[in-house]
This record gives sequence, C-alpha cells and structure tokens, in this order.
Amino acid sequence: MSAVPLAWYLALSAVLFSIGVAGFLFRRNLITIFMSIELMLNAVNLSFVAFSYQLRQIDGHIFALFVMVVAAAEAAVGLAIILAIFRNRGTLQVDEVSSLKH
Amino acid sequence: MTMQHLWLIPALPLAGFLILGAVGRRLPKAVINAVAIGSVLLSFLWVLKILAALAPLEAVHAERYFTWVASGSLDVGFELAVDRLSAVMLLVVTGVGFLIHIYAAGYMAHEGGYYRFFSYMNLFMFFMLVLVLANNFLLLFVGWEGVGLCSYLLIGFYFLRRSATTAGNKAFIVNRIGDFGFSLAIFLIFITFGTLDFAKVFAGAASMPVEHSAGILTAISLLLFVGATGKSAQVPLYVWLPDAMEGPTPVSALIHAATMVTAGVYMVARSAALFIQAPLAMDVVAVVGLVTAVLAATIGLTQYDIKKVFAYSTVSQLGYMFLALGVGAFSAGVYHIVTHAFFKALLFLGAGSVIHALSGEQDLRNMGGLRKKTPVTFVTLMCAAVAIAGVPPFSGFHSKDEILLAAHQAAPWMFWVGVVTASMTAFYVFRAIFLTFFGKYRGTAHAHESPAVMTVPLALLALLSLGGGYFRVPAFLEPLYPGAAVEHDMALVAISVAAGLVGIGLAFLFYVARPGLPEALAQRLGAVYRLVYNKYLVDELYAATIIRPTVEGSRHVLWRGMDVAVIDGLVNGIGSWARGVGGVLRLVQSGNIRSYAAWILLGSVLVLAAIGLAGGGQ
Amino acid sequence: MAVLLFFCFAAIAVLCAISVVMQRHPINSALSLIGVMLSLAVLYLLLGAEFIAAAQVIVYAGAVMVLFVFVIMLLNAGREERTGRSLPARWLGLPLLVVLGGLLVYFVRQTMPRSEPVIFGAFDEGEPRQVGRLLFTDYLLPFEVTSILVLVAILGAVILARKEIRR
Amino acid sequence: MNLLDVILFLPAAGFCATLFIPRDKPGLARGFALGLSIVVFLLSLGLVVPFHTSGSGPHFVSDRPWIETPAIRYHVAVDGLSLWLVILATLLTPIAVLISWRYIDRRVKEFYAFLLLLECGMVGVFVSLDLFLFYVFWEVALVPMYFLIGIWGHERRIYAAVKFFLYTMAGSVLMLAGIIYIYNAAGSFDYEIILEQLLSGQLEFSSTEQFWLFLAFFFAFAIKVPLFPLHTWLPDAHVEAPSAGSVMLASVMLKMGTYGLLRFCLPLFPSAAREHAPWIVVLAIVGIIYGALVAMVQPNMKKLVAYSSVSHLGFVVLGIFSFNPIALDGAVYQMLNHGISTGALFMLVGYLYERRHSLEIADYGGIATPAPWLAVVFLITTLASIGLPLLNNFVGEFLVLQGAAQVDFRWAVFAALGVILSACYMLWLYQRAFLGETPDSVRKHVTDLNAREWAAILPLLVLMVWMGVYSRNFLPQISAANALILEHTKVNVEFRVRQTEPPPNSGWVEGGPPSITAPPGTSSAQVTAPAQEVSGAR
Amino acid sequence: MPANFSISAAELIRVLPEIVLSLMGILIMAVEVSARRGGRRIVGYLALAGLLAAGAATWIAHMDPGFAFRDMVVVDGFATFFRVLVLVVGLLTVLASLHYLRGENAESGEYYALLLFCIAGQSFMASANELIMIFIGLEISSIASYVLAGYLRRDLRNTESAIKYFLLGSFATAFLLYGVAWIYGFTGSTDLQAIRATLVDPDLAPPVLVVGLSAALLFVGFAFKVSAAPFQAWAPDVYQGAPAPVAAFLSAGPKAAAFAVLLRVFMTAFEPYGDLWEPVVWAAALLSMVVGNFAALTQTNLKRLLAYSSIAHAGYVLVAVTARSETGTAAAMFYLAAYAFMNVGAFAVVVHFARQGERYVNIEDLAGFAHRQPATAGLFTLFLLSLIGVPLTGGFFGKFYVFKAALDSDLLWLTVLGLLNSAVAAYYYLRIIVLMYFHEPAGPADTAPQPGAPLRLALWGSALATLVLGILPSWVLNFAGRAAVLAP
Repeated sequence: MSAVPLAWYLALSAVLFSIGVAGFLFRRNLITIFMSIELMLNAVNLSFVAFSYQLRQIDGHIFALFVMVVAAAEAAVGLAIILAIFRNRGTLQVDEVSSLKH
Repeated sequence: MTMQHLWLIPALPLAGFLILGAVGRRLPKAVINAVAIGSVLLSFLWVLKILAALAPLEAVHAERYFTWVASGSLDVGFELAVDRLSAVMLLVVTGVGFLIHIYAAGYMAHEGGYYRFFSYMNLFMFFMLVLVLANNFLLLFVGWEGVGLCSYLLIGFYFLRRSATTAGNKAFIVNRIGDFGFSLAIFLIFITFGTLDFAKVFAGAASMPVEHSAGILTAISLLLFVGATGKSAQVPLYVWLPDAMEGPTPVSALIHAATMVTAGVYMVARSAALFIQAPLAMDVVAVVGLVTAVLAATIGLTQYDIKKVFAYSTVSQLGYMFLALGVGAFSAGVYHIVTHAFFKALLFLGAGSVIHALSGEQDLRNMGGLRKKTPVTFVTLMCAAVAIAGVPPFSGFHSKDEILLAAHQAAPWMFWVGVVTASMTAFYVFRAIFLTFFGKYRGTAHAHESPAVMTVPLALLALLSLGGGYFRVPAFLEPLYPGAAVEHDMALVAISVAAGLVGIGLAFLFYVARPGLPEALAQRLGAVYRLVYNKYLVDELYAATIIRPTVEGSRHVLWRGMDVAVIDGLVNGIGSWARGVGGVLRLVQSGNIRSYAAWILLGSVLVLAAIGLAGGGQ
Repeated sequence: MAVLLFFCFAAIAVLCAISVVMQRHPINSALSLIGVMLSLAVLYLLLGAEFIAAAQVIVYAGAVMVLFVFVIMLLNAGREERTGRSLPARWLGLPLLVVLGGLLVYFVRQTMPRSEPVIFGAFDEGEPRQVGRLLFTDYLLPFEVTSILVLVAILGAVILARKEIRR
Repeated sequence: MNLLDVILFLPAAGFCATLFIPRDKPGLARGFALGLSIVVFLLSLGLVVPFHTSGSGPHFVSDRPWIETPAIRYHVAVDGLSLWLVILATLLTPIAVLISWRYIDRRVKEFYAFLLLLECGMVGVFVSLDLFLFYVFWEVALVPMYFLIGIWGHERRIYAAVKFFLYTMAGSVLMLAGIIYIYNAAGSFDYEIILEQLLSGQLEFSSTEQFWLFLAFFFAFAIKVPLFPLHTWLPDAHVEAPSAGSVMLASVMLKMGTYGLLRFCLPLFPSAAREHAPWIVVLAIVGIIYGALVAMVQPNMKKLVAYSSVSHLGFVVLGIFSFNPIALDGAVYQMLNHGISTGALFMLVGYLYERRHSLEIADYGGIATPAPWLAVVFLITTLASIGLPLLNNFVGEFLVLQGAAQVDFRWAVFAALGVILSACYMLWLYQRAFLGETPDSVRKHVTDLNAREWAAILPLLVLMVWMGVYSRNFLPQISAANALILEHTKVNVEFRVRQTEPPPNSGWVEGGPPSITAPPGTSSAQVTAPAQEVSGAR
Repeated sequence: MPANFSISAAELIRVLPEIVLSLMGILIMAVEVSARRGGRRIVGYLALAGLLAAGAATWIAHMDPGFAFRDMVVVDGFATFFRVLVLVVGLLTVLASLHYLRGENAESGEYYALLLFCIAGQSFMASANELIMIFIGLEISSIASYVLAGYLRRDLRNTESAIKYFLLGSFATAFLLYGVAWIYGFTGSTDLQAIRATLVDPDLAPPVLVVGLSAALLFVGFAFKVSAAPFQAWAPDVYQGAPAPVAAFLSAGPKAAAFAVLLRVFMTAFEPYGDLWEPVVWAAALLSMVVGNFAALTQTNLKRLLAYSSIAHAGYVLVAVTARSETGTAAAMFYLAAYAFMNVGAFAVVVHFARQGERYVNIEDLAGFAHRQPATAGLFTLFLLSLIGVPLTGGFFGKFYVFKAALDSDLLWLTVLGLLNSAVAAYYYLRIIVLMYFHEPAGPADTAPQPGAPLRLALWGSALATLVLGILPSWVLNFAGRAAVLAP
C-alpha cells in the first residue's frame, strides 16, 4: 500500500468527532466538556482539510481557519463563563449546574 | 255571506281577561264581576245574535281573519267557523259558562285572588270558544292547549297548597301526553291531505275508501283519539281529572265537568268524517269509552270526597260519550255533552254549595242531614241526581237512552255493560246525596244555605237538568250525522231505566235504610274493596313504572352518569391526560446539560438515520 | 512513509482523544488534547495544508490550549467526582455513540468507495501565500467580520470575567 | 358605507370608546352602552325595509377587498336568514345592558365594553359572506364572552370560561382547516363565488373531501349549538356566566352554530350533508330527549334552563337536517324563538339571583306571593318555552315537527316526546320556585319587578306573543332565504338519500315501518300493527 | 499574480447596516469608557439611535439589491425582511432593557454594544449567501448571546443559563460544521447558489447519501438555534435563567435569524432534495408543537412558560418550512414577524412585572394584575391572544398563512395536528389571562410601578404592530411574498 485513501482521513475525522461527543456526554468537568467540543471542532477541521485535498482547492483551509478563529473566540468566552460559574458556585461539576429545570 | 264577526265571541272574554289581568288587582269587586260576567254574557248574547242571523245554519259559516302560519305548502289561517255542532257547543259553553260565572261570584267572594280567578276563567272561555269555533286542526289545537293551560292555572289556583299545584302539573302533563298523540295526528293529516282545514280534510277523507284493515285514516283517528283520552280523561289518561278537584268548585263545574273535558268528545265528533272511514278506530273508541265508564263508576262507588265522587262520575260519563261516538252515534254523544253539562255542572255547583255551607268540608263522612239546613241546594242536587240516574223524563234519560240503544245496535254486550254502569252511576250519585242530606249531621262546622247569587244559577241549572232533554240535539245535528237515528226499543229503554232505579234503591238501602251495610260489605269484599277504594292503584302504578324510573334514570344514569361521568369525564380526562403528558415532557427537562446533550445526540442520530436511510434507499 | 506517518499520528490522535475523554483530571485532558492537535497538524501537512498545520500548532495548540491550561490552573480544578445524575447520558449515551460513529463511518464508506489515495505533495496549494490571497479576495468579508467576532469575544470575556460590576 | 356597516362597526367603535371612559364613572359607561346599543337596535330595524320594498335580498351588500393575497374580502350582506338574527342580536344587547345595571357592580366599563364587542362579533358572524371574515367574527365573538364569564361569573367561573373557550376553539380550528382547504380548491373565500363554482360544477369536491370538510365545519358548529354529546360546556358556561352573559350566550351565540350549519354546511357540502343527515338527526333527537330528561332533575335553575336549551336546539338541528322547506323554516323560526324565550328565562333567573343570591331551586318557593308580576312574567315565558300555542315557540316547533314528519314520521314521533318532557321540567320548576308557601328568606328578599326590569323583559314578552300570533311578519323572509338554500343543496348531489319532498297522499310510511310508539296506555299492538300492514303492503 | 482587490461602494452599501451596527457598538464602548457616570445613561439611547440608523441603512441597501463581496452576502427582499425584523427585535429589546437594567442597577455600555454586535451577526445571517458567512454570523450572534444570557454574572441563574447555552450551542455548532464540511467536500463550494447548481446537475451531483448527511447535520445545527424539538431542551432553561429582556431577545432575534438561514439554505441549496428532508422537518415541526405546548400546560414560571411556547411556535414556523413552497417561505417570514412582536411584547410585560432580581416571575404572582394595571394587563392579554391565534391579531394571520401554505402543499395531517395543537396551547395562555383577570389580587402585594416611557413604548409598539399585522397584514405579507422567491 503506497498511500492511504482519503476515506481513511474522513473516517478518522468521524471517529474523533464521535469521541468528542462521548466526552461531552460522559465527562463531568465543565472544562473537560468544553475540551471535548474543541475535539469535535478539530475533527471537523480534519474533514475540511481532507476534502480540500480531494478537491484540490484551499477553500476548505479557509474554512478550517475560520473554525479555529471561532474556536479561539469561543474559548475566551466559554472559559469566562466557566470562570463566572466557578465564582458563583465554587464547582465545575456539570451536574451541579442544574437548578433551572422542568 | 256576510261577515258575522265570529271573532267577537272569543274576543270578548279575552278582553275581559286582559283587563282583569292587567289592572284587576286595583279594581273593586263589583267592577271585576261586571267585567268577568259581563264579557261572558255579551259573548253569549253575541252567539245568540249570530245564530239568529245564520239560522237555520245549514251550511258552515267560516270567516278567515289572517294567515297565522304559512310555510311551503302549509298555510294555516286564523279562521273561525260555525256550524250546527259548534252552535250547540257555543250555546253550552257560553250559557253554562255564564251561569257558573255568576255562581262563582258568590262562591269566591271571600277568597283571595278574586280578580285572578276571574281573569283565568275569562281566559278559559276565550280558549274554549276558539276550540269550538276553530276551522282547522291547528287552531283547534290552540284552543285545546289553551284550555289545558287554564285548567292548569285554575286547578292550581290555591297555589299555596302543594297538592293543588301538583294536581295542576299533573293535569297539564298528562294532557301533554294526549296532545302528543293529537299533534302527531295533525302531522299525519297534513301529510295525507296537504291541508289542515276541516272542510278539505273531511272531504278528502270521505273520498277515500273505508279502511277495513288498518291504514292511514285509522292511524290518524287513533292518534286523534289519544289526544281525546287526555283531554277527556279516558283510560289510561284519566288520572288527572280526580286530582283536578283541587281547584275551586266552580272550576270543577265549568272546566272539569261541563265544557273542557268534553272537548275530546267534541273533537272526535268534529272529526267524524275521519273516524267513519276507520271502523277499527271506532271500535277502539267504543271499547275505551266503555272500559272507562265502568272503571270510573266502580271507583266512584267507594269514594268519600264529594267532589271526587262526582269527578269519577264525570270520567264515567265521558266514557259513555265515547261509547256513543265509538258506535257511530255521534249526535247521541254530543247530546250527552249537553245534558251532562247541565246536570254535572249542577252536581258540582251543588256540591260547592254544600262545601261552602260547611266552610270547606268535602268528606261525605262528615256530612249528613243537611236537607233542612240547605234546602235549595238539596232540591237542586236532587234534580241533578235524577237527571244523571236516567230517570225519565229528565235530561239524562234522553241522552243516555240514545247512547245505550246505539250501543245495543252495535253490540249487545256493550249495552249490558252500559246498563250496569248506569246502575252504578245512579247508586253512587244517590249515595252521595243520601250521605250529604240524610241521616244525622256528622260534622262540626256550622252549616248555612248559600246566598242567592249561588242558588239562582243552581235553580236555573236544575231546570235545565230536568228539562234539557227536550232540546232535541240529535235531530238538530241530523244534517251533520245523517242516518244516526236509532230505533227506540221500549224493552231496552225499560231495562236501562230499571237499572237506574235499582241503583237508587240500593243506595237508599245502604245509606238510609241500613247504614251499617256498606261497612259490612266492604269488610266482606276485603282486598277487592281496598283495590277499588284506592282507585285500582293506577297512580301508584304509573309512579312506579313510568315516573320514578324516568326521573331517577335521568338523574343517575343520564345526568350524573352520562353527562358528568362519561362525557365530562372524557373531556376532563383528555385535559388531565394532556397535562400528564406535559408533566412527563417537563421531567425530560432535567436541567442537566449532559442529558440535554444526550437528547440532542438522539435527535441527531434519528435525523441522520432518517435522511441517510431514505437517501440510501434511493 | 506517508502511510506510516498517517497510521502513526492517526493512532496517536485517537489515543490522545480517548485520553481526553477518559482522563479524570482536566489538566491531563488538556495535555491529551494538545497531543491530538499536534498529531492533526501532522496530518494536515500530509494533506498539503501547510498554513493550517502551522496555525494549528501556533494558534490552537499554542494559544487556545494555553488558555485552557491557564484556567484549569487558575481554578485549581481537581479530579472530577464520579456523579451520575444524567440518566439519559448514561443509558442512551453509549448506544447512541456507537450508532453515531457507525453511521458516520458507514457514510464515509458508502460515499467514498474508491477514494483517491493521499499522496504527500500532490497538493501543495495550502501555503500561506495562497491562503492569504484567497482570504483577502474571496473571503474578505468573512475575514473582516471575524474582527467583530473577536471583539465580541473580548468584550464578553471582559464582562463575564472581570472582578466586579462597577457601582 | 351602508347601514349594515354602521350596525356592524358602531358597537366596535363603542367598545373602543367605552375603554376610555374614566373608571370612576360607571354610570356613564352604563348610559353610553345603553344609548349606543339602542341606537344600533333602532338602526337595525331599518334592515327590514328593503325586504318589503324589493324582494328577498341579499340587501345591504358591502363587498370590498380587505387583504390582497390571499384574496380576503370584506363581504357582508343581509338576507332573510340573517335579518332576524341580526335584529335579535341588536335587540338583546340593550336588554343585556339593562339587566346588568345593578347586577354588575365592579369593573363596570370593561363589562359594557365587552358586551359591545360581543355584539359586533355576533352581528358579524351573521352577515359575513366571506368564509375568512366569518371565521374572524366567529372568534372575535368568543373572546368577550370568555371574559364575561370569567370576570363577572360565579364561583366556578374559571372552569366554565376555560371550558367554553377550549371547546369552541377545538371546534373552530378544524373549521379553519376546512376554510383554508376550500380556499385552496376554489381560489376564493367568498361564499357566493364558492357557491357559484359549486353550482356550475367548476368546483367539485370528491365525496371523501366533502365528508371531511363537512365534518370540519359541522364539528365547529355542533359544539356551538351544542349538539349532544358535545354539549357539556353549555351548562357550566350558563350557570357560571353573569345574567347578561347567559342571555347573550343562549339567545344569540348558540344561534351562531345553527346559523353556520344552515349557511355553510348545507349549501357547500350538500351531498355529505344529506348523506349524514340521518345520524345527525338521531343526535338531534337524542339531544331533545336527553336534554329534557336531564333538565328535569337539575337542582339549579340556570342548569335547568341550560339543558332545556340543549333540548330546544335539538329541534333546530332536526329541522335543518330534515331538508324540508317547512322544517327549515321552523328551524330558523325556532332559533329566534329560543333566543327570545330562553333569553327571557335567563333574564328572569338573573332577576331572582339579584334578589336572593342563589340559583338553587330549593332556596326559593312561593315567589308568586311577594312578587306576583314576576311570577306572571315567568309563567308566560315558561309557557312560551314549552310551546304553548299563540306563543312563539309553538310555531317553530310545529313547523319543525311537521316538516320532519314529512321526511320520516319516526323523527317527529321521538322529537315530539321532547314537547311532553319540556312541560314536565318547566312546570316543576315553576311549581317549586314560584308556588307554595313563601319561606321567610324569600319573602324578605324577593320583591316584584321594578321599572328597569320591566323595560328589559317587556320587549321579549311582546315578541313572544307577536311571533306566536302573527308569524306573517317574520316567516316570509325566512322562507325565501331557506328556499334558496334548499335549492343549493339539491345541486351536485347523488341522491343517495331519499327525496324529502312530501310524497303525495299516504306517503307517510316512506322509508320503512313508522314504528309509532304506542301512545302511552293504548294497546301498542293496535297502533303499530296497522302501520306495519300498510308498509308491508307497499 | 495580483489579486482583484477592489471593493465598490455599492458592495459596501449592501453591508451598510452591519457596518453601522458595528460602528455604533464600538462607539458605545468608547462612550462608556470616556463618559463617566452621567454619560452612562446615554448608551442605551445611542443603541437605539444605532438601530434606527441601521434600519435606515437597511432601507438604503434595499434600494439597490444584489450580491456583494464575491457572493458572500446578498441583499434581496428576504434579507431586508429579516434585517428589519432583527433590528426591530433589537429595538424592542433595548427599550425593555433600559427599564430593566436601571432596575438591576446594571446599566453599562458593554451590554448595548454586545447587543448591537449580536444584531449585526444576525443581520449578516439574514443576508448571508454562503456557508462560511452564515457560520460567522451565527457565531457572532451566538457568542454575544451566550454573554448576554449570563450578563448579570453574580446571579446563579444567569451564569447557569449562559453555560448551558454556551456548551449546548457549541455542541450543536460542531454538528453544523460537520455538515458544512461534507457538503463542501462534495460540491466544492460553500456558496449556496453554487451548491444548488451542483446538486441539480446530474453529472456533478454527489451521492444522495452525502446530501442527506449534510442536510441532516445542518438541520441539527439550525434546529438547535431555532429551538425546535428534539433540540429544544436548552431553551426553557436558558430563557428562564437569562435576564428577562435578554430572554425576550433570545426568543425572537436569534430564532428569526436562524430561521432566515434555515430557509435560505434549505430553500436554495437543498431545495432540489426537498423530498429527502421534508419528512424530517415534518416530524420536527410536529414534535416541536407537541413538546412546546404540552410541556407548557403545567408550567408556572412565566419565562419558562413563554420558552415552551416559543418552542411550539418554532414548530408552527417549521410547518411552513415543511410546505417547501414560496407561500410557505412567505408564511414563515410573516409568522416570525408576528411572533417577534407578540412574544417580545409578552416578555416586555414580564420585564415590567418581574421587578428587581426577577422576584415575580411565577404566574401566580399575576393574580389580579388586571385590577392593578389594567392597561398593561390589557396589552399582555392582546399578546397572549395573539399567541393563541385569535383573529385580528398578527398571531392569527401568522397561523393562518402557515397552515394555508401547509394545506397548499397537501400537508393535511400536519395541518390538522398543528391546529389541534394550537387549541391545546390556548389552555396555558388562557391560564395567564385567567389569573390576571379572574382572580382577585392576593393580598396587598407591593404594586409594580407603572412602566416607564421606554417600556411603554415597547409595549404599545408591539401591541400596535400585533394589531396591524392582524388587521392589515397585506403590506407585510406582500413584501414577504415577493421576498420569498429564493431559488432561481
């Protein structure tokens, strides 16, 4: 085998995406959960870049770049929110943040 | 044909009613009397004037005033008419009505609601006259229902007394059951003949073949007769009439003896053209009439309330009239209406006089020996008694004779039953007379003779009772009911007269000669006596089989069961089910972020699967 | 070579990713995530996305993840407790994940049965120059608008994270 | 802007104006509402004129675009069918104002504002010839009634108001679906255009479509009527509503349902209507008897009258679905009659409530002694309600039954049972409440009618007699409109249902044995046997 | 090779509203910093001015419709409609916020600046014609929303609301992005028209599975933003926790913008594959209506109740989307407009009623409200009746057009079920009316002050708009009808 089929990259992306979802579902720490989302975004980026390769165009790269920017922006805001939560409640336990319900 | 202004006949009492109803409360008694009695008198005089003008009244004289109800092919006019039959009825109604109005002025003198009483009475006259004058079935129905209303109002005149108001309700509702039949008959008549006008309907009926087996005319006739059984208190709807005695006695005389209750007879006589074509229906009429006559007479034998006795007597006599109609002797039936109006009105008015004399006492067991204290009443009542007992040559003899002879012609067994009934009639009437006027006074009240305003009408009615038989009604009605004349078989006449006399004699034996005998006989008869005394328990039977199940069923099954439990339960159930679903959905909103993510994931997977698999299938 | 690199770093990426979601201490997760990012950067290079690979390392693994680590340190976040308050996540999570992963992979397999092999260097447009050119022509507007996004992020972070609301 | 527009929008303007009356001047609100509603009533009398001068209408047509796409038009007109219903609505509004004079003592101006809005909605329902417009008014009438019940009602008013709203809403949303469906098929909401298309065959619904559309409309109307078994909102709404609310509800609002059946269900879906008439008629008859039986055992006056409405409106539905000119005339006449007599009954019950603050029959007795005129008026109304001749209801009931009998005699037989039962419950009510000894509590509180109360009830009493004696003044317009509707229902019909014209002589047993129920007591064999023979012979 | 780097004035004008909004946001921040104390009051009014100016800019842009920035954005009727809509929502929100923030003692320029940026993002969404642009707009709107939801960061409810919104929003965005990646990968473009062109071209069209996959993932992302079931779970918590004016804003602005992109994407790019996604939208529409309406039945928290109701209303709009027709699109647009007014109006009442610290947000607290403040209660009633869908209100016409469009497309069952749902919905709206009108005030509770002028303006403005949309809807509807022509 001289080269890896592109599909493998996409499959890897899918797997990473699923792992990210799993992290969101099973982690209890807000920051970890947030990191799972970052993982999902990374997986998506891999897809973009892989598709870019197939299409032989770099629009996908641009998209990936924007995703990074957005991820960075989200990180800033998200971590600020987490910070505020922690100040309020003294915990990062996601299950504790459930006073609004029903 | 010149306008005779027939409408004035009912309109006069109507005006009286309106005046009394609107301002009667503020009027002095004299004015009330003038209005009430005057309007009836004027009406009576107007009847005389019209009859004089129209004499000999060989054809129908009809007048149409305006269209009442018109829709599609239906066109019912406000249309009055007078022919010989209605002429007879008009005279009886206005004449006897007038006398009773006078009497009532005395009888009611000390009662509260004087104006109210007379306004009702005038209203009754209005409706009764509309009934008699109506020229189509629907207008007849107007009068029919209207007199029922007045009957309701007057029975319940003493509205503080629960028994009175209950009796009024009973009268109205039982009559409604009859009217149910009547109205169905009207529907059928319109369907069959396309009109409700008497002339056209009867002409149409006459053109149809006689129905030897059941057919449309039989159905119509029977339904009409259902109406008649209600109004004229026949089996099985007679139960209201005895209770109707809760009303003031003049009411009993006017409405429940002389006029209203004969409306059924009048109606059947009026519809003779229909009945003649339906022999089956005629048989039913005759049999029901006979059964009623016997049944009511037997009950009458045992009653102690003087008005109840006469009430059952009325039922019985009405049965007689239907017997006449049923055997085709229409003119005899109408004849009996007339004579019965005289003597039965008299009986009631006399009874009223007695009650008046005894300050309201109605129980025969608390009377006795009033012969001396109320001589006029006694004499007039005796006149009535002999008339009803069929003693020749008084009025009752003539009409009853006609009926019995016609019955014999139709079926001899009917004659014999009729004779026995006649005997019973004589017995219970004289029983009442003897218990009231003979023997020792058993009551406590101070008895006194009634004032002239009451006794004069009594006297006039007494004359009519004695001599009323000489108004040859059958002959007068001959053009309307041709070929109805019967042969006078002297033997049969003698038998019927003898039966009456036997009745009188037995009454004398039981209640004057051997006062202990009734008690002993009652003892001997035991259960049978109690059954008869309790009116065959018919009221109780109706209550147990119809009224109670209906009411309780409505309450428990329909209202609480169907409405509240089932329908509302279903509706509210849907509501609480929806809220329950909402509650579950809210529980899903646990507030936990990871749970929400799981739901999102679930949704995504479902969407992916749905679209993906759909796409894969393409 | 490329094959080897792919398998090597794909394996690292998956392992690190699993580590991200398995580690109970957030700092470990963060470090694992950096590992994922770095391995992805290698894969980007394999796919000819030089600029993205660089950005991945500098911006993502460098800046963003440092922020994460910083916050973790700041909050002194310890090992998470094992509470299981989410029944749907617990009972639905795994099956759904399996289905999701399965579906995605199935889609990949179905739609790309004969995808071309990735040959290193076959596509080398992803240099900063090309990316930059595109960014300032076709994607000028989004690029400029991103500044608003960043502004919002800064503003948001300030609002939420500053010490006190004045007054 | 013709007279009809004025009549329609004057109350709406009054609604707005009333809202601006200062809160501390309740007298002004009352006076204003009374004056305005009387003016509207007097104006509405002008609607009658062209019916005498230039035929059966429709008159006062006002047709202008409202919304462009979809083309919704403000299309209103009055024909013989709506004429009297409009006048009924405008007549009862001032009466409702009058009877609320003392009854409503809090949030007065809102009350009258809602009353005027209600009037606008009801009149609008009766005159709309655009389906969409009709629906709009239909709902507009719903809202003020909801508030009338909810704010000024009795103890369980909230339950009743919400139930009323939801019931009606549940029905009307389906109607809305039907209306839209028709629009998509016909390209118009205009009643006359749709009808025209149906008549010319340009627009045709398959039998399935007709069935569902019919059902959608029918359901909405049947709830409003209300037809058994959809009636359970009615007793609650009536009992809890303030007097004026009950009056408007019973007198006019229920007619919206029957009017809708007649105006829309029949002409638009003739074959479905004819096909399903049998079971609808059965429901109507069940309603007649059921309503009467349940009314009979009610301990609460308003409930009793409410159930009697169920019974009375059964006659109307029976008449409508008999497809017979006489029955149809009777049905429309009966709508008016019910409006007048039941309206009057609710008013009178309201009078009693104002005096004694109770609706339980057991709390009354012997009213006739302290309040004789009240008793007389109640009696007259009772008699009208139970269909005594020379009073209005008789004419309507007679026509309905006569017409129904022509179609199927059995219908008349069962429906006529309701007439018997109505006498039972009304007279029992009268006996228990008005007759007998007077308890002290009643003697103390119950006084006779005052001038205002007389003014409110007298017009209705006059109408009871007028309509009972001289129906000539009212029926011709109705007949003309009905004839047209009946004409429309004949088109586009596969005659799966037997012809309903009265067959010539002796056709009375058409359609099977006429199972005349045995008149109580007579031997049933005697009556039914001949009938069966006849049918057997045919 | 020198790139073609020129930007024409016409192009700039086409994004003028967003430019105005952004500049105004920056200006507000500057004013905030420079003007101490007294100047702080001014920021709210500056925001108002900015929104009005943006409105004018929108109109100017509308004068010359067309594409701009390499087809990144498009100014057409559709864009203008939604731009105006989000601007109006913003306007009402600012009016409500002026009152609210003063009460909470939390007035600041950052709030208004964020709001303006957020609206700018939504405005971009309205005019975006390209997936990247959509994504950026969406993110600006979302990130600003996250912050706004947590604006009063010391309040537990606020931060919880923010974290939920943030985490779940990002989660859903990842799905969205994944979908974008796939459609890009197989069409080579992120331009909606180009995607469509590829999809309809039989030679170039990717496997159906790919279209399905990406449509599904995009739908997940958009459905989350419009709070359609089964992606609705966040909405009640977030609306409840967020400051009341923010909740008002969230329930209308982002939703409208998200629907704008959903409509644009699905009615242009994925329109050729309508049969594929219609069942999913159908199910989501029904599920949203059911979940929203039924869950609201027993709800007692006013904000939460309105949140559930907003889920249901998303369902109604999805019914219009399901219709897959221009009438449907127009109906959705009209519905969103009507919904914006009635819902923001209702929330504005909550803003007024809740008072400091949002103490009064239970519907029981409304008992006898009509006695105390008849005018406000009357307006609230109008909004609620409109939400029920009673004629002569915008809500009714909205529903009417939606279901008319649905029936046009033969969605009989969805129509019937939807209409029945709206009957169910009547119950919980009525419950509020019941409490306000049919109950006496429970004790001498401290009465809320009469609403201040800005809030009154918001209330009466929304009410007027609700009525105008209900009585004379033609103008808006005709505009929407013309604007709804998205696909070539």
